[in-house]
Amino acid sequence: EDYIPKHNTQACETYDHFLISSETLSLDRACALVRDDSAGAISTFEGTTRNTFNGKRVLRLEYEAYEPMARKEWLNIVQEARSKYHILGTAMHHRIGEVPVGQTSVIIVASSAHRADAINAVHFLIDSLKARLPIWKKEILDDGSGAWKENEAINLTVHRPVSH
Amino acid sequence: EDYIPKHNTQACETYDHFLISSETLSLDRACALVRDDSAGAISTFEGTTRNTFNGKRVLRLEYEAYEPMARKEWLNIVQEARSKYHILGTAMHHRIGEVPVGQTSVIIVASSAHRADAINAVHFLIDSLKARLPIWKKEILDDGSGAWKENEAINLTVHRPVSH
Amino acid sequence: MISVKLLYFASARDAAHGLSSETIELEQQAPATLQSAVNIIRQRHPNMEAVLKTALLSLNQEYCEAENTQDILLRDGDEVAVIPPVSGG
Amino acid sequence: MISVKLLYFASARDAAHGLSSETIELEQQAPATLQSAVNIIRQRHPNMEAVLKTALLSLNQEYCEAENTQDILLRDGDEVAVIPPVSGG
Repeated sequence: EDYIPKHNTQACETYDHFLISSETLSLDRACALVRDDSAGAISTFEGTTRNTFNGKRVLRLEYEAYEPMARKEWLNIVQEARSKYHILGTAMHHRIGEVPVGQTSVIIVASSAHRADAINAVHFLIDSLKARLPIWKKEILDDGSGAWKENEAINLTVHRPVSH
Repeated sequence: EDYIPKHNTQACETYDHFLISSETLSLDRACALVRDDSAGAISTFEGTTRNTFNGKRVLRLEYEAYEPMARKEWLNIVQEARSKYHILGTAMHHRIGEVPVGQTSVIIVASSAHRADAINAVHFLIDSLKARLPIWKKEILDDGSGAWKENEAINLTVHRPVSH
Repeated sequence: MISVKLLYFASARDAAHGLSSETIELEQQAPATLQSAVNIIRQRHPNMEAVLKTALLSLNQEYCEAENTQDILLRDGDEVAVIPPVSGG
Repeated sequence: MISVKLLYFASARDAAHGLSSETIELEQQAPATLQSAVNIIRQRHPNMEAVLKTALLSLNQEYCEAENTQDILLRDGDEVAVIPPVSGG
């Protein structure tokens, strides 16, 4: 059985980075926070603003967040991820303000010794973010109208622990 | 039902990028190849050289590839991925030669309208690569010894299509 | 009297005509519960009724679990937010 | 006579004492099959026996599916590779 390097089961801001910012996001910067010589795998997810919704043309998305609660709730979510998966480090960066078409609204990264943990953890993390984090987006269409979106119901029970 | 933008079911080197190189790999460069205004999600996987295996310290990995066959087999793999998932673009970059501890040996990226397709496609692609692509790595330990590795048996049937 | 801060996000802020936060005073002995805060919100912002149908509430930056908001006692300095259905990511 | 190129990767190359490729001549009418090429490999590189136990073979850069290598006919210019268990990624 392969040696599993140190991995924290306790979520902690030293290893679980959280950033909400109106600046453009960078995948490289997020990945740098989770790189580790004991990692064999880094998995990432980027959410980007799509140019259409229901056949209508989207100009941009506008995001707002209840930041102190998002930070608390995110640590809860990462805690759950760490109970299911062997994770070395994570980072979650979410943009607020205007995010034009093609640009990135959220980045989630995770590192682990083995690939299944990193890939499954990121999937769990983005699904949990979309279900639970107090962040909202308004979709601005090319006819000038804007509507607050509501994420679809997400079944989080499908995310089972990785067996080693 | 949300409009699904153009996605090719046919693997094609215009949308499915393949690179084997001895140069260092770049996640940003790989992602740039799959970005698309109709994408809502980009998922990536990076394999990196770990510093331990079975409690022994690893110095580096050395990779070699049967490149023309790897290219053919990769297109077959992407074809299968495109039959299971709605994918806009993919890129697979694999490094050959020496890959020191902490550096990246492989990058796989995929873009899609919706996150489940991108995340599940990347998971399928890395599992398939490890099972099928004619690439080999030699693990050099700190005692100077080197051994050709063999990837563990992988169950590819767990990768089911995403339901829309 | 105790002071409680109310926060309105997204469609809740729209229903409060752009007001993102306000502080209210509650009679602690009444008792001061989450329900009493909600009642005040309803009185001050009639448009909030529709939002409250699908929104969750938070207390001090944690989701409120209780079925019955009258069971949750408020204390001086508490922060309550109206959390419409989220759409992060 | 037909020319067939043989490629040896990883542990197969080690078993061939560092030889990564060679070209052999086969008598087409013998018939020239994948099995006859494997026999030549065995004769020239005795250490290859152990590798062949777990290796796959490829013909013209595609995995060989056939159970029986004597059923696969070779043609002039074909490329055969010994593919030890892979370890990409």
